[in-house]
Formats: sequence, structure tokens, C-alpha cells
Amino acid sequence: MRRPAARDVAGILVASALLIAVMPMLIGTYTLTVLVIYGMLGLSLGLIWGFGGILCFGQAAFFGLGAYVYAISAVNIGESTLPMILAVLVTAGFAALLGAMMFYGRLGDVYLGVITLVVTLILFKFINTTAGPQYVIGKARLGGFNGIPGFQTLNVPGDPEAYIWGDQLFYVCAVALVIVVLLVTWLLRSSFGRIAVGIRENETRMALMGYDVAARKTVLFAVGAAIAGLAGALFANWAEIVTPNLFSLGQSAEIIIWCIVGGLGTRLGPIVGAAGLAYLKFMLGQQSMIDNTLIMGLVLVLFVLFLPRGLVPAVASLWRASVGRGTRRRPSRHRRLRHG
Amino acid sequence: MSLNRREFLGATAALTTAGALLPSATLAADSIKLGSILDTSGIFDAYGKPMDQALRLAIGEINAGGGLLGREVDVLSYDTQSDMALYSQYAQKLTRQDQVDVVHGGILSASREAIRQTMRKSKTLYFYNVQYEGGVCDRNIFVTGVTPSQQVEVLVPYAMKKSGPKVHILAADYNYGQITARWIQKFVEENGGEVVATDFFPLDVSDFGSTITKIQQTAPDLVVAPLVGGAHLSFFRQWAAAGMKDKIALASTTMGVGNEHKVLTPEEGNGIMVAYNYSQELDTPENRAFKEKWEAAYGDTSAIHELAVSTYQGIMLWAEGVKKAGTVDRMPVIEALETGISIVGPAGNIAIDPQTHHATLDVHVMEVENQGMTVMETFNQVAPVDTQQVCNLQENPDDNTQYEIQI
Amino acid sequence: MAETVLETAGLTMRFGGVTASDNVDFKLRTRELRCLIGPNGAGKSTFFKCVTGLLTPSDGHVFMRGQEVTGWHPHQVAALGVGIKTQTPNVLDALSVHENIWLAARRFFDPAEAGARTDEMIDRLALGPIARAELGQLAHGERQRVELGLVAVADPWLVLLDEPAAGMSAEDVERMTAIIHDMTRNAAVVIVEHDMQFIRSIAETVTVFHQGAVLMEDHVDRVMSDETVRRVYLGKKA
Amino acid sequence: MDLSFVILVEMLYAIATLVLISAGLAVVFGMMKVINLAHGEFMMMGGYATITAVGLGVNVFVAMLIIAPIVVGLIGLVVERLVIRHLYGRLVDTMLATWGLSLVFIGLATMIFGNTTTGISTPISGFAVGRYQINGYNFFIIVVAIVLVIAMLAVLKGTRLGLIARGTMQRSEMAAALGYSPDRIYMATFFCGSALSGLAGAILAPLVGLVPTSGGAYIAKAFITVIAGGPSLIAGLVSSATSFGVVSQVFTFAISPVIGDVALLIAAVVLLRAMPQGITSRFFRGKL
Repeated sequence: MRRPAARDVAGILVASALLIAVMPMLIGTYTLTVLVIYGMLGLSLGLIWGFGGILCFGQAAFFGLGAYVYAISAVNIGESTLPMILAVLVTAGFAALLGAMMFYGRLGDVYLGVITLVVTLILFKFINTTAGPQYVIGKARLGGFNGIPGFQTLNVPGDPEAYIWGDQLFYVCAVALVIVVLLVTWLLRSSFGRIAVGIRENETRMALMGYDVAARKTVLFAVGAAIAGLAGALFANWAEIVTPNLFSLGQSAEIIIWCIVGGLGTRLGPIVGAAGLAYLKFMLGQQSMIDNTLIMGLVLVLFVLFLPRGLVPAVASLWRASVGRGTRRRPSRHRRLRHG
Repeated sequence: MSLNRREFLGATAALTTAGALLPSATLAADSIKLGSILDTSGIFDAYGKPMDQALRLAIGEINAGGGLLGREVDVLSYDTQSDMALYSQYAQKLTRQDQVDVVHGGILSASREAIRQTMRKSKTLYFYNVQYEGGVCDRNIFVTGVTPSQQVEVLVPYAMKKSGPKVHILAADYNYGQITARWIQKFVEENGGEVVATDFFPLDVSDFGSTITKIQQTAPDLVVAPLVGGAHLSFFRQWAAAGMKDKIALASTTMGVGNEHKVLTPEEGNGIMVAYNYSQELDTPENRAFKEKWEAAYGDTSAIHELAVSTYQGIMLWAEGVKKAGTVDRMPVIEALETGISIVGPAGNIAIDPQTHHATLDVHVMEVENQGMTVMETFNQVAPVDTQQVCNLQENPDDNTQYEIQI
Repeated sequence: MAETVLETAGLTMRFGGVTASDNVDFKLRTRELRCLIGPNGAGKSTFFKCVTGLLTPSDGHVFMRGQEVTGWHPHQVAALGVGIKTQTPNVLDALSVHENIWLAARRFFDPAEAGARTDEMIDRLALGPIARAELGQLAHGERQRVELGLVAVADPWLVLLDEPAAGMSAEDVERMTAIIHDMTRNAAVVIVEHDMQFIRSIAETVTVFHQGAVLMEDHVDRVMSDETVRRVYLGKKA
Repeated sequence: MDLSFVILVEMLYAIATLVLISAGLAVVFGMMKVINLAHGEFMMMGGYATITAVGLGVNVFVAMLIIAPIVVGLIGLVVERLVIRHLYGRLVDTMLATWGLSLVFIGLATMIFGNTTTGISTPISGFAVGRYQINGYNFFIIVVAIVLVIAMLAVLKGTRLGLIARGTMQRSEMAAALGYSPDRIYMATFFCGSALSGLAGAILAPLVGLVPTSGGAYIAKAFITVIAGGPSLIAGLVSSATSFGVVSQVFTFAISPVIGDVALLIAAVVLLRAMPQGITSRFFRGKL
């Protein structure tokens, strides 16, 4: 990670510019948009898990919350700029509260997993029971199981009639992802990011150095949630409907699978894992021979058993080995295993 | 209980057909393209699979008869895996990339709402062939399933006559259940009865022990239970297990839509009162012919259910509209359908209501008997009065709302 | 009389029915070097943990430079300028020596200053050749040295070391003794230890713990020749 | 009077259900520090095993109490040999791998049985308590749960196997010191845990409509119950099942089943916040 910052940023910009130019020729932009959004969602967990050591079983809660906050405020406001901002802020605020409760309570990893899982379940159950007409926020009916359709979708700021959709939405999402990646890069290079990695490695030591571990984990958790919230808001714009399924455990599971398959402790891994697996799922929908759940499950089991570091680190070390150049840095093996 | 060989072959065949159809370049240039978008895997596939089979049966029949307007009809189908996000994705693919002439599909109301606007924006005619809560008002969509008023209007008086005036409602806690519960309340009161309590259950509730105790506290004469899905099926089982079945009468507007009555044993299911457009036990020449065709294609008719028949009838109505319009272009077909086109399907005569784009159809009040549904009373040509209250596409052709019907 | 930097009054820690630390009164002057000794289970480590905030005492008070810090979190104690090394090596295994020490320095200095101090500390500890190696790959002695380095780099005025000499070679111990002496120029140092050899080489005043309480507190030579201490030690150690 | 009796039975039944659905997970977690997230799917397979056996003409009680546990236990054995044993000591990895397995089992069950709801009817009929009808099967579940807890206590306390098991729970080297290979013990434990999951699934099968995804409804509750119970296997299981059972039933009767579920979840959050290591880290320490 100690490559010069300028080279890192330049690399990201060139690679993403190329991808944004080339990919629409290979895959429809509509599908690409959701792959980009899932990539962002993967990155949100990759950041807090891979670099902060916080395994959150409920990242979907933040994704769903972002989407719902967007939908609800878009119905009420009728313009998309403020709802986008709200989606990020409310989600981050919610995560900060939840994180503070967990981290100041000094909960262990497994307990953290349980609480995040339970919070996701509560949200899921709650949203599912809001079908009745009494569940209204402003002008927005929560709609229960059926979700909220028909809200104002993304528009040029200040002009509610100028919709951004189709190809334009793809470019907006892609640029948003690039910006998020750059922000994450900056964050990881900053003292804050280096301290976060220190906390992932050894909380006690960092506390004995005088760092307020709980506060820092809370902030990192909230940052991750904010990214998930942004992804949720973009997803709402793409799907034009939000449903409680966004909060489901299945959705949370998928995010974790993306990170494992892509590779933890890298920025690229979770993005690649998310986009790749989501595309795989999309392709699998066009056949009916083998059950798709089965394939996703197998992928996860096989990766945990045989490639626990994930694709990106594995490919990177293969690359280094075959090209035989670059610094001989020991790849950090089995990083997450320590958090057992 | 293993993978049935025929199903397996069927699946393989479906796969190869779909595979052959996928690259749009290989499609015959002059074929008509029908898009299908259904959950044929995942938790809703009990609904989706027979619908998919019915759709292929209908298209096979049309093509065997020389196609439509002398052109072959090709099916482009996508499995949405019970995932709402995939609905949006495949809808985009069908309308933009495949540029189909019509789309049939969607199961849950949420899935319909996820794709309805895409269909409207891309000017692709859309058929939703499912029993649902009613109220959709959009000139681009045709709905061939029954709506709550159509069922409740005939079911409630029948059930109350058989039991008594005190009714306890147990409804699935989502849009459909909420609206249906209100219709039940209205018809109970109109028939001189009283709703003593209404409880709503999210779709994942499967333990009804406390509910059954509560029902005994309110001591109704009749329980009406529009409960939905696998978890809710537990209610009917626990109800029987508690020995309640012979004490309080039970009616439902949903039990049996996915052939749930075939899962319950006769002891658990017998006597439950329902009202639908279709029953496998309907004794009409059309239904017998339909079941024979189904058996020839898939070997076993046990999978046929209400939604499958709605799908079949939906395709046939569309085909009728195309024939009448002489083209597959959207507006002429819509206008043709708005003339009140009707067909006689396996469930009887079904006509498009021009005002709402919903269906006027026969509703049968039935009782579950030995895992079948025995018709007790038939009401011919029941109109979708609920949607008619709020929707008039002839006066407001640009309407694009799902109304919540106030009662 | 020099300023008192660390003081405990009636410090007591009970686990269920066991009193691991029993009404301990303790005082430490600035730049003093003090060793805490005692047989296994005498309550040294419990005392150490109560002082550093790793445990919250059941009773009693802890003061640092006159401020009450009873029940504070370790990070709050550390933030006062207290350097702490726990019994088991507590380092950041997947990070380099440089990154380890830098993170400790960064808590009290801006990034540039932290970098400079880190380089300086690496020189002082003769860690130059392995500065970019990951801690996980280093030998035990090297890891201990790095941990001392990250304690020292923050310029603490009070240093608390729990068994720093455990498992080290004679050469490592010697180097460490030098580092600790170095520290006492600016800081008071408390060392929990039961390696008598090491204590003799480094200590002046020694506090002896026995059954959770302070048995005696005196110059190292007098303590070593004391009958009671010998009996406690030999009796337990055998 | 009748009503309070009925409510009492419902409450005991809720506790018994929680004990049943958590027992398999608790054994595997307590002994091996492995969290088996495919636990719910093991239950689902127990249900299908029962239904299939009953369909083949086996007596329903034989199917539930004997066939289902054995079938699922054997499946568990295969899973342990193929997957879990490579991951001992890696808690998070085992969670992820078993999560993957749960998806695999859902997929397999879907391919074999289809997504249609199936089930068998309840083998015990209901009866009247005053004005009220009670589901007789509830009593069966309560009895099975009590027998199960007593049996687990007896095995752990009274047998040599239990001694070894307790030793392994304290430290895994202990078993080796006693001359048993930990590998064998883990294998046996996972078999027992899976069999218990299968049993739970089988016993609940007559009450619910079974689909391949049924397991998901149980895993979260079981997971929460076990974690909230804390380090003591049986005391933890019983105490947390009791707390959650009472809380959820009170709210279910007072308001609705959904609120009951939500109350359970909120109770779990509060409980873990107050006692981060689980109930038995504070109470019943050192008990089994």
C-alpha cells in the first residue's frame, strides 16, 4: 500500500476510464449499472471488514436503509438531490449509533455478528409489517411487503423534470464508484486508515498506545454504512422500487460472499467479487438446469476451503510470481482468521 | 419423491429451447416475440413453474394452429429467481435488447410494480395474469386474474349462510391481505354480519398457536383467512391439529391458488370454503380438453392451478386481440382488446372489461374435498367492481396509478 | 521530595471469592525505577492491570500525577502519556516494524514528526535492517524490542512493563536493560518481573507482593536478603 | 382460569421450541466452538426425511424420532469430514463455509423436492380445556424438550463419554491427554449436533408447511439463543430459551406474533449489551 499516492490515483483513473468506455460495448448499461452499484456495496463491507476487522452480518441493513430513506424523502420532496444526501447521512447516523452501542460495549466478534444480524432482522420484519395505511411518513406509504414504487428518480440537481436514467444513470453510478474508490484510497493512506488497520491487527495494543478504539471503529463503521447507503440510494433509482427484500439476510449473505470471493484486505477485491457474482447470477437466470442457490453456495464453500484469500490477492501474487518483479512483500495470509 | 424424470426432461427441453432462442439474431425475422418473466426458481416457483408451463402450452397450441397472422410466436423467457431486482433487469432486457411485442408475467404485486413502468415507458404491451389486490389503472396493462371483490362478493355470503354472522379475519400482512380484509369487512357488514377481529400476519409467520387461542376468545362463527405462502399454510395445519376444524367454519380467498389444498391432508383441508375462477374439478368440455393437452405435454395434471389457467387465458386473450387487430402493434391490439374481447377458456368465459383492462369472469364458490375443490355454486360473469370504482381508462386513458380502493 | 506520578490507595480486586489484589497502597516518584516482584499468583499482574485500566478495580483508587484515573479505559490512561507493555507480546503482526512504531508515535505527534521520531527510535534500537519486515516474521526477542520501542517513542512520563524479560536471550536482556535505563531519564518506570537475575541487574527499590498484598518495599539488596521474602519465594517456587 | 392455563401451555411450548431448535447448534458450538449456519437447513432436511419416510409408510413417530436424526446425523458426518474439519479453530471461516453449505442444501432440496410446500399432518389430536381447544402436539413438543435436556445432562454428567466431552469443552488437548483423538471426538460431536438438528426439524415438521427455505426461519433464533446463553451448554440453553420464550409469548398475546418476534430480537440486543458474554457468564457459572 505504500506505493506513491499519485501513481495509485493515476492507476485507478486510467483503469476506470477504460472500463467505463469499454464495458458498455460488452454488457447492456442497464445491467452494468447494477453491477457498479453492487460493486460499491461490496466495497462498503470490504472497507470495514478487510481494513477494520469488523465483520458485519447486516450490511444489507444499511443498503436497504439508504434505499428506503431515498425513496421516502423523494416521494415527499419530489426532487432527488436532497434525498440522495439524506440517504447517505441518515444511514451513516444510524450506523454511528449502532456502532457506538456495540463498540463501547466491547462486544466480541461473534456477538457483533449476532447484533448486526438481529438489527437487520428487526428492520426486515418491521418494514414487512408496514402494509397498513397507518404507516405513512409524510406523503410516503411504507407499503410493507410490496415496497414503495413510483418515487421521484434521479434528476439533474434543481430540475425535477430532467431525469437521469438509462445510459446517463450508468455514467453517474460509475463516476460515483470511482469517487468512492478514490475516497477510500485517500482514507486508507491517511493516518485514520493506517490506525484502522492497526486496530484490525490488535485492538489491545492500539488502546495501549492511547487510541480510542471504540470511537475509531464507530467512525469507520459509519463510513462503511454511508457508502452502503449511497449504493442503496442509487439502487433505488435504478430499480425504481424499493422492497423489504433489500434488508433480507440473503442480501447480507451475498455481500459477504462477494468480499470473500473477491478478496479481503484489497479495495479491488470486493468490487470485482460483487460485480462478477452478480453478473453470474444474472447469467444463471437464463438457464433452468441447476438451481442457482446451489451454485452460489458451492462458490462460497469452495472459496473458503481452497482460496480463502479471494481472487484478487491470488491473481496478484500469481502475477508477481510469473512476472517476477516488484517488492517481495509477504501477502497477508488468512487475515480474517484472527478475528475468531 | 425424487426428481421426476419427466420433469427433468422437460427442464432440459426448456433449457435447450431457451438456449436456441436466446441469441436474437437466430430468430426468424418475421416471428412474433413474446416475452415471459416469471419466478421459475426460488421461493415463488410453486406459482411460477406451472405458469411457465401453461404459457408454453398456449404458445405451442397457437403455433400448431399456424401461428398468429401467419407468423410463428417465439417465447423469450427469463427466470427471475424470486428476486425483485432481476425483474427490473430482465424487463429492461426484454424491452430494449430483445424488443419483444408483448410481455406476460410477474407474480407478486411488487414484481408487477417493478416492471410496469418500464413496460409503459418502452411502449411494450403487458399482461399480468395473476389474482391480485386490484386497483391498477394503466392502459398499457391487462390483468386476467381475479380481484378481491370478485371473490369476496360471492364467498362471504355463502360462507356466512353456512356458519353464522360473527367473522374473524386473519389476513396476510401486505397489500393484498390488507385490501382483501377491507372487502371482507364490507361484505360481512352488508350481509348483516359483524367482524369481531382482524389480525394481520407477515408472510414469514408460521406459528399460529397463540392466534388460535385468541380466535377462541373472540368465538366467531366463521374465520376468513386470506393467508399467503408456505409459512401461512401452517395455520390450516395447526387449526386442524388443535381440533378447531369442526367447531368454527373456515373460508379463504387464497388457499389453493398455489395448489396448497393438495398439501393438506383431507382431514385438514376438507370443508374449507374458497372462491376462484378455476378448479381442476370443473366439469366443462374446455377444462377436460385443457387437462388432456396438459397431460400430453407434461404428463401430470396435478400442477395446474388458478394462476396457470389465468396465464393460459391471458395468452389466448392477447392472441384474440392480435387476430382482431390484424397486427401485433401495441395500440391497435389495445384498441382491439378494449372492444370487450372474450374467449372461452378452461375456466369458462372470460372477457376484457374495457373500462379497467381487468377481466370479467366466472367465479365458483367451492369447498375443499379430498384434496380437490368441489364446485358448490357458480356465479357467471362477475365484473371487477373494485377496480371499476376507481379506474376508468375510457375517460382517463393516460391514468397510470395503482389506486388503493377506499371502501 | 519529587512529585508522585503514580499512587494507589486501598486498591482491591476480587474475582468471585478470590481476592487477587488486597488493599494495595503504592507510591511512585517521578523518574523512579521500581520493580514489583512476587511468586506466581501474588497479584502483581492484577495490580498492573488495575493500574492500566485493563481491569476495573473492585475497590480503591488510582491516581496519576494527582489525577484520579480509577476505572478509566486503557486508551485514556495511555493518552495521559503512560507507556504500557503487557505480559504477552502485543504487537501488530501483519504490519512492519516501521508501521508499528509510527502508529505509536502518531498518537502524540503529527505525521511528519511521527515519521522522524520513528526513524530515530529504529536507529536507537538497531532495528534498521528489519524496519520493513512484518512483525509476524520476527523472532521473539526482536518483537519484544519493537514493543519497547513503540512504548518509548511516545515520550511517556510513566512506563509500565509487565515481564519484559520473559523468554529473552542474555544478549537481548542486556540491550533491553540499556533501553530501560535510557527511559528513566524522562520517565518513571514500573517493571513487573520474577526473573531475579534481571531484577538484581536493574532495580533499586523493589515492592514484594504476596497473596495480593504488599509484603515489603525496600532496596533490592535488603529485599533479597530478607527472610520472609526468601521463605515466600522458595516456599512457592518449589 | 382456562385461558391462563392455555397461555401457560403456549409459553412452555414456546420455550420448548426454542430449546429444540437451538440444541443442535448449542452442542456443536459449546463443544467445538463452531457455529453451524447450515443448522436451519439441517432442520429442514430432518423435516423432509420425516415426510419422505412417512410417505413410504413408516410410522410417523419412528420417522421423527429415529429416522430423521440418523439421516441428518449422517449428512452432518459427511459435511464434517469434507468441510468443517479443515476449518477447526477458524470460527469466522466455519461460519462462512456453513453458510455456503446452507445455500447448497437449499438448492439441492429445491432440485429434489421442488419449491412446493409439503408437510404431514399432526399425529396427535387436539383436546379441550374448558372452553378452549389446545393443540395436543404442543404437549408432545414440551415433553420431548424436557426429555432432551435431561438426556443431555445425563450423558454429560453420568457417562464416560460425557466426561470426555466436558474435558474437550474445557480444553481440546484434554481429550488427547485422556487418550482420545480430538478429531474423533469432533466428528462424533458434529454427528450428535446434526442429529439433534434433524430431530428438531422432524418434530416441528407436522406443525408447519415445509419448503426448502424453511431453515432460514430457525437459524437466526437458534443462533441468538445459543450466543445469548453463553459458555454453559445446558444451563445457557435453558436459561436463554426461557427468557426469550417468555418475552416473545407475552408480547405475542398482548399484541401480535410479529411484535413477539421483534420483542425477542430486541431482548437479545439488550441482553447481549448488558452481558456481552451471554447469560451464563454471569449466572450459573461453571454449570454444565
